[in-house]
Amino acid sequence: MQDAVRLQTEDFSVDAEIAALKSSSKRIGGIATFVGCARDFSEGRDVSRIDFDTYPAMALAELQRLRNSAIEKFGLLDACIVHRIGSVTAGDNIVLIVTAAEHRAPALNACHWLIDELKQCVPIWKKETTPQGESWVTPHP
Amino acid sequence: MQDAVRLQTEDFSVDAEIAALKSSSKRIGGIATFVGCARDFSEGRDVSRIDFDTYPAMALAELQRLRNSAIEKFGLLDACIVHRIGSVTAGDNIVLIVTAAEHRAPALNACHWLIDELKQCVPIWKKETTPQGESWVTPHP
Amino acid sequence: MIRVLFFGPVAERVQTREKQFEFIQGMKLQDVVTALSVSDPQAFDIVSFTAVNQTQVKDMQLPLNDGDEIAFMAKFSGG
Amino acid sequence: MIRVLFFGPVAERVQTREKQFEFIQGMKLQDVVTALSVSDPQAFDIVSFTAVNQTQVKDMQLPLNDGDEIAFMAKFSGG
Repeated sequence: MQDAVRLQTEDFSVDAEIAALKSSSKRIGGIATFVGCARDFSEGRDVSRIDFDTYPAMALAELQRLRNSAIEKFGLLDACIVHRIGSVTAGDNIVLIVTAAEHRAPALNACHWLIDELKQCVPIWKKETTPQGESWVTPHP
Repeated sequence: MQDAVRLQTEDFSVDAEIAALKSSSKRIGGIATFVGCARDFSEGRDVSRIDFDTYPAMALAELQRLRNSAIEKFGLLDACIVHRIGSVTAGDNIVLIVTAAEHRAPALNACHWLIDELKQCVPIWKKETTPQGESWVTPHP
Repeated sequence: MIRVLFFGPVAERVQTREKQFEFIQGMKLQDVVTALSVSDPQAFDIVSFTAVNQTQVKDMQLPLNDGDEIAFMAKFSGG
Repeated sequence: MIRVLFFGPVAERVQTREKQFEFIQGMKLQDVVTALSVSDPQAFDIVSFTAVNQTQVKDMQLPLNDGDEIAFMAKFSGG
């Protein structure tokens, strides 16, 4: 059984994460997921590669805190969050959020809330490689 | 290449549907999915089985119309909708919606909109088998 | 010929999935509704949607054409 | 000993991922900020968040303890 929040270099399987959540309860009626991927284009430039840096101890603590908050706030049956670290190229998966609830609205709302919060609260930084060189991504306000 | 909207008796793979969408564009930055599953409990009764009936020609036309509307309304890059027919048991998947966009908000909002609309507009009916017998599901207003 | 289709809970009450009516020039959707309301009143208690040729229709005065496919449907419960 | 960690764009500007400061009784977070603002001003231009022992802190008057782990971080861009 893998941890419900993880930082990992390898890719993830949405089917495998959903199966893990479904094994925890037969009360689940709705599962929402969000997959963030590396686009080949950002801020007007081609992106050939993205490297991640992270503060692992704090990132895992924040992910765990967000998962617990979402479970409580939306009444979820279960949730998992996986963020890749290391390097990825265009089209690759970056982040996965899976939320499971008895009904669809809490699962969908929690999934949206979690990805928004993750971007605000979790210490991970992206560096994009473009034909103009490498640069750290500056998030929009 | 499978159709982007389908009614099928067999189960679906979320990974396979996401891979199909990703092969259409490297501009995709966010993919939202919703999976509806058969709960073992509904309206206070144990549910051992769900059978579906559908009006296939109209259901496919409505699914296609909803997909086109979502792509236009939310500026999606792609979307797919799969609904199972036949019989399923507790824990089984029923419906899958996958929406892909350049950014996360349109993908997530379109996914939520599509499952809400599907429940309103697509001619599919559920019959639940419980210890008290079989009964057609009456949707809440 | 007009084909009338029933599904799910409506089909269960009508006890068939299809009925056929001879097409008569000038026929309207309301004529089919009236005929079925007499033969299968218990089914019409739960009919919420009507479609002609796979498209929802609300105007019961809609003129029918030979070969039309009509469906009387209960509230949907898919998803 | 106080460990100060740098990541991503801040680490690039400081040109290291870790600095160490000797712990002095009565030391406050502000003392570390002041020392680094002098040695690495270009890094502090982009620092938006400060954490002590993996928890965000806004009060620079926070007293430090021997063994604390401090991080000065640019805006996050994960996800």
